[in-house]
Amino acid sequence: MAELQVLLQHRNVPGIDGIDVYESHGGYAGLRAALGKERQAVIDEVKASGLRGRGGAGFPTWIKWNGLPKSGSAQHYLLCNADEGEPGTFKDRELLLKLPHMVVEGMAIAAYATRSANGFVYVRGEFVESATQLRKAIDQAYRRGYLGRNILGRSDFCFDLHIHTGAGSYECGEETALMSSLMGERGQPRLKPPHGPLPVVSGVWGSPTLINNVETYACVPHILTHGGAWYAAMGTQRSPGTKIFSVSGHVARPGNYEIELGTPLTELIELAGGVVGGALKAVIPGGSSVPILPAEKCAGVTLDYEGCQAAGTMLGSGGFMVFNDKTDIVALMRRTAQFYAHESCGKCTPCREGTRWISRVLDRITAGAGRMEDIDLLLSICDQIDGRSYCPLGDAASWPIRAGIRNFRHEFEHWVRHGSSPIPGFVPPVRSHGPGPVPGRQE
Amino acid sequence: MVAASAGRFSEAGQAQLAEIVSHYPDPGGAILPALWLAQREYGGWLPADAIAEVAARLGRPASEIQGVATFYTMYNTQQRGRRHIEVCTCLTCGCLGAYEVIDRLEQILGIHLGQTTADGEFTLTEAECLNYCEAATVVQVGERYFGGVNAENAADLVARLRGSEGCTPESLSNAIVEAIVPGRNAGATHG
Amino acid sequence: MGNPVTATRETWGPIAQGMALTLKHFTQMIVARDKTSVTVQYPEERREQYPRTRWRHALTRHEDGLEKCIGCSLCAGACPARCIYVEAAENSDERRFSPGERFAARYEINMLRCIFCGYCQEACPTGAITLRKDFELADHHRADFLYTKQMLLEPTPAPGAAG
Amino acid sequence: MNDSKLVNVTINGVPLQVPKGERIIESARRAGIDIPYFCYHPRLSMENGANCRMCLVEMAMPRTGPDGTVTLAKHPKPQTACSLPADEGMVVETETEAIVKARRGVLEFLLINHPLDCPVCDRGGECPLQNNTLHYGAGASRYIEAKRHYPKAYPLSEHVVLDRERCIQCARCTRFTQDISGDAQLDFLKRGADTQIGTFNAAAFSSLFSGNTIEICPVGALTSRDYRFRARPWDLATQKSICTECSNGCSIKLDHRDGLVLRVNGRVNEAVNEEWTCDRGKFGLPASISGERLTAPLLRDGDRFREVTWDVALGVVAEKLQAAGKQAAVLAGSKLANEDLYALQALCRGGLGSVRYDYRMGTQSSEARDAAAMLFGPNPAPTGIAGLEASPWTLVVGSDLAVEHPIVFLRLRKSWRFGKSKALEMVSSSAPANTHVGAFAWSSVRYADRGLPESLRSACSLLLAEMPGLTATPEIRAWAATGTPPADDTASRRMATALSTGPGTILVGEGALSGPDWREVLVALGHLAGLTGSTGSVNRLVSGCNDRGAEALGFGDWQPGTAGILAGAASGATPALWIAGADPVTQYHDPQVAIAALEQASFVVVSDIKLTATARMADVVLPSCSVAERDGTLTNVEGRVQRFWKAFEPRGSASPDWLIAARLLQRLGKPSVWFGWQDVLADMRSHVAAFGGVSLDALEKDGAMLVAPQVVD
Repeated sequence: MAELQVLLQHRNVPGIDGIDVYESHGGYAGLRAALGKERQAVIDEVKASGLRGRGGAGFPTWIKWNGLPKSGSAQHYLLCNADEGEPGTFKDRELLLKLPHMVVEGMAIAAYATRSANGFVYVRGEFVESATQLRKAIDQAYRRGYLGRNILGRSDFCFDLHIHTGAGSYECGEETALMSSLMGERGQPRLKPPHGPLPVVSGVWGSPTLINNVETYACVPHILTHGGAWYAAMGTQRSPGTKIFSVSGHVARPGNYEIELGTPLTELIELAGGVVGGALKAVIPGGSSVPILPAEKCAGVTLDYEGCQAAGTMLGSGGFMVFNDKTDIVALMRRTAQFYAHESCGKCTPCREGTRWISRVLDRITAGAGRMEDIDLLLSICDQIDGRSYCPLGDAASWPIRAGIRNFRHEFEHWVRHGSSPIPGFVPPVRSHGPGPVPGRQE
Repeated sequence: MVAASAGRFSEAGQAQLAEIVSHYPDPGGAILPALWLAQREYGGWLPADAIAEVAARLGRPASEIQGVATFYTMYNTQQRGRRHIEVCTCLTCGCLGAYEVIDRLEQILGIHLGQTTADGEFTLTEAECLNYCEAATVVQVGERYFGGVNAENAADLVARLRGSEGCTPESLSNAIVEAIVPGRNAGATHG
Repeated sequence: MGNPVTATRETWGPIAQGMALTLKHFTQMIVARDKTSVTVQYPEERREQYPRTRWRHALTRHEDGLEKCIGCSLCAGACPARCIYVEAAENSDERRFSPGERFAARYEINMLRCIFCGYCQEACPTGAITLRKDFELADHHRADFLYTKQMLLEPTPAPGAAG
Repeated sequence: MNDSKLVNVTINGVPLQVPKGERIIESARRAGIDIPYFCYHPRLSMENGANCRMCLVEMAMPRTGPDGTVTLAKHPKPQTACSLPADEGMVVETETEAIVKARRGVLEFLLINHPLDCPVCDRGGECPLQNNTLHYGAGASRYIEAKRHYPKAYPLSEHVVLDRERCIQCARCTRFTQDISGDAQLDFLKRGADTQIGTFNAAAFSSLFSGNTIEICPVGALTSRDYRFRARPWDLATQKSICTECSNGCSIKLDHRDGLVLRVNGRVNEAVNEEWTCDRGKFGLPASISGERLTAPLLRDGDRFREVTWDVALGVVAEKLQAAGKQAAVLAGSKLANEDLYALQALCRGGLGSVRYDYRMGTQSSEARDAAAMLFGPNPAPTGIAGLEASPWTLVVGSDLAVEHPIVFLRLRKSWRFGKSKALEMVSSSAPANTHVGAFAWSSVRYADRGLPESLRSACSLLLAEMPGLTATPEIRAWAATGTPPADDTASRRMATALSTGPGTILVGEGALSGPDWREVLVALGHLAGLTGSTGSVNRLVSGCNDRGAEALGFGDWQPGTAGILAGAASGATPALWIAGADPVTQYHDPQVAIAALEQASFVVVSDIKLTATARMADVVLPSCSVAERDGTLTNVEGRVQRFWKAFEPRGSASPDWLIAARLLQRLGKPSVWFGWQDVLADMRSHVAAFGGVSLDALEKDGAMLVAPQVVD
């Protein structure tokens, strides 16, 4: 298996971000195809494709779509999660930047299938360029009649699409926190089953709400154009289709690579030009939240939901980070911990207090003041967060640290024993404590 | 709903706010975009007056608006330098020389991380992953991303920023507002 | 009555023996000041108290002269005889009695009720209240047994005096 | 939220039947199983709850496999019991090893940044964090990094002190200001481990209900400024009582030490205050009964008072009263208990043959009150406080409800919050721009000075326009048509749409019927109530603490009323005047009249707890007891007779007013048979129909409702 471009096929065509070029490359054919079908038939097509959510959790897309009420006059909302914040991931940013119409088209199809008249794309605040591109695309789509009232002459299909930008919060990538943020609240998660209703039953403003990732929506036009079976034929049995991996780190050609699910991990590294600056030390295959994979465990791992799980890590959002043997894992873990401490929303106790604690202990270890019991203390703190926090951010903060210690315990012990890095010449950034507290008024 | 407070929103800003509010079934939804708008109208940051004005215009308690404004990192509740240089030091960038970039920038600007130059021109901070890892090290200044920054070309970046248009908190806020508000030509079919 | 001589010996003999012993001890004490004597010449002399003797309370101070007592009333809560009364107030920078926010504005112990169990000392989170060796607590009026904070508090160390 | 349907759940092996959707933490409590928590509060929304993670439990649900077999599927993560709705077949375990560990972990996290200043903290000794740590926590912390530091004791308002170091971010206070009081003054600022509560721009937390946040704070982050460092919980004794600061009659607890009420906390009474208190009661009550109190009878001696024995004082008073006979008069204060009023009445009528007694200090006439009773029925508050929850709409007329009737206001807001009621308001344009009811009102109509009748008339006319088929006499139609169009058209129309939905509730403040235009107001109200079918639910809310009790006893039924009594005192027609617990010099609507009358009066005896301005002008001053120093009953605005208990001994020789009256009766040669307050109550029960249903049993619980008088045709 090799690179297989479906979504990214035309990403370098000049002007593909404009509607004319996009249409001339088969754009909006998916929407037309969808409108030629019954709404349920569209959902069935997505079901046949086996498409799973590309945001990280890999939940079958059609089940969400099918969960929205199919009758009644209640307002439905369609949300697109473009709050890409997972360190190491940059696929949504590029999709919106280069192929915004593909996302708009996918959302229009989803709106048709789920009877949604209102949609929001929640774009991460930092992605100004992408939001500007998306704005142009939405305006063009309105003018061509792909959005707005009576889309393509169908009096029973109206869909308004708006942009909502975030303002700097990783937590808002969690779907219920995103809904809070959309409703103008602090970006904190909301109750989910079994405690509260599913978003598709009662989401934003108490209305049924469908929320999908940018890449998921971008897959939809292709599925409708070529059929679900065509899509399902790619990838593996349980993880069909293609997936964009954002490859970065110590590789020759970092960038987004679209590959069939089930491609061996090592092949992706080769695609990106191989490891540079030294031998491979470790890979984080799915964004900072997933457990780190040491080089010796990389062989034989296939990049699909099941393959990653079998290797003790996760496919996540496809943020594929490659590290060579000059990398200090303890410093890497410390920076990861800083990230989660900074991005914890502060709602629940384990995440709020635990992430800061982990970060402080790692600060101390990399300042040369670690104690041997600190390593087990870190594991214990991870256990105390994992599974007990309000939303998955707590889990995501504990997994990488735990995997870092499990796989590279000797490096932690080296730091504790010698007060210095096992990598010769490596000096951790002493001054840095991450972006630090959010600035605000001090009374 | 909108109290006639002694606000600083321009007429254009008020019209944009009205448009934004119309996107949401409840004016509360417009809090985030309204804060972006306020950050533009108040010159790139959110003094207490700006928060009070957003609260009055959306009919929400000011404490709630302040709670929202202080939650998100991109709202400046304190005035920063005209150019806010945010260097990504997260995983990839951190391994690919972000800290050398910071060292160099500190040297060039004569300030430490988290500080603002005496002339109020530059503020230097770390940033969490800006999700442009393919171009590590990535630096964000206002609405612009700069990829492939390293210790060698950091001086060029600073020089370029000194003369450039935009790249301020104000232009960042404006760009976001422009992205949120539908284009004039598209307005006709908007519901 | 039998033989008068026998009777005299039987009567006076033990008395004389007893008196001799008394005289011996008496002279030992007065003249020889022997180490074996048990009586001390109170109040000129006082017996050495055991190290953990619990008698009269004292409220101690920190080295800088601030009171250790923070008026938390835990001693009053722990007291089985309910003989401690505490009223707290807030320190200010101008009027500071103890470190932190709180100090004891009133601190009283009713010594008639106190059973010297030492629970107050055990409960005290700052080591302020301690039971010491001063056992001479007799007085003439009932009201005098109400020890106030001023009576209990150690004197302020003189400026410059070592710890 | 809960379906009435019962479901079977199993908690720690105990099978239970609970309403579907009930939170498991409540179900467990029913079964006597204790689940620790911090952020959970049954009256606060779940929306921002479930955050402390202390109540984690293990949960399993039955799952039917493809072959039809039912297996128990355990949820992989522990779940918060506070937010977990009970469902059929749910199995919950609260004491497994994993849960014990989880709790210990949560407590360790909460304590890493919590200062260990329990000995100086006002919450120490009654602190949920302390208690839970003792029960469920580890013995030691593994945290060696620096703790979070903020300045201690930040004064959030004149009543509330904030210690951010102690805060555990449970969101109880912020939810209280959002959900219950609705003024949303508190919110979280910043995020992550830097999250802290605060007001906008560090402004003062100005709420009518801020004191409740102190009570619900599970740590010592929010403490009372008044109670600050005054006592520790084990220094205090607690007595059940009733707040006397307004007519709502909140059930409260008095925490007292050495004859001083140091603080007031809310006591659960679902019928009245649920568990809340207002700041006026919580902080005002201790202040109003502490300070310089009267301890012995005082007799005027020229320009000064001289302390005398009760014998001497009562001798003087009895002699003067006897001489005045039926010309003697009594003015009673609004905080007097039912027993006091009844005894005073007995003294006047039985002892002296006088009917010159009254309690009213405002401008509302008996005529207005009687006319309202004729129009709307004899029960002045037929809906009651809890009844507001069932009302589809509630119109507030002529009252700043949150200030005058804080607890009625909270109930109205609750009713609105759960979508059961639309709040409507007619408010004078001189009121502040943002009234408390206006903040959530469906419609808030403003009227100019004396414009209430017109405003009501236009509401009627819009209602008739809205519902052409409404039954209305031609006279009413004609009357409605003559009005001037409303100034605030949209608000009025909106109000009409709510009024047209059927019968609702009207709350009429005392001010609405106290002006010179009370007749017009009453006529217009009558029409509006008639048109909406709400004649039986027009509530005339009295403001004074026990005004409702005085009214039920007929205390103000007789001429010449307060004005006449004061005029009599000035002219000599009232040779002896007893002012019991009232201070006309500051309370009478025209203080100058009261002062002039007292200056010229030939003999005035004042019984009160303090030397008030009125008492200073008296000939004899008698010390009486506050609510904390005696037993008795009070009647609240909805006609609920509630008992209060003596907390501590009165100061000096102070005595409750009923006892003073009883002793005077004895001196007048007409001894009563009252040996205790219960005897007065028993007498009252058998002689006053309204109190016929007040049993001691009911008084031990939520109180007993007055029996509404029967209308006789």
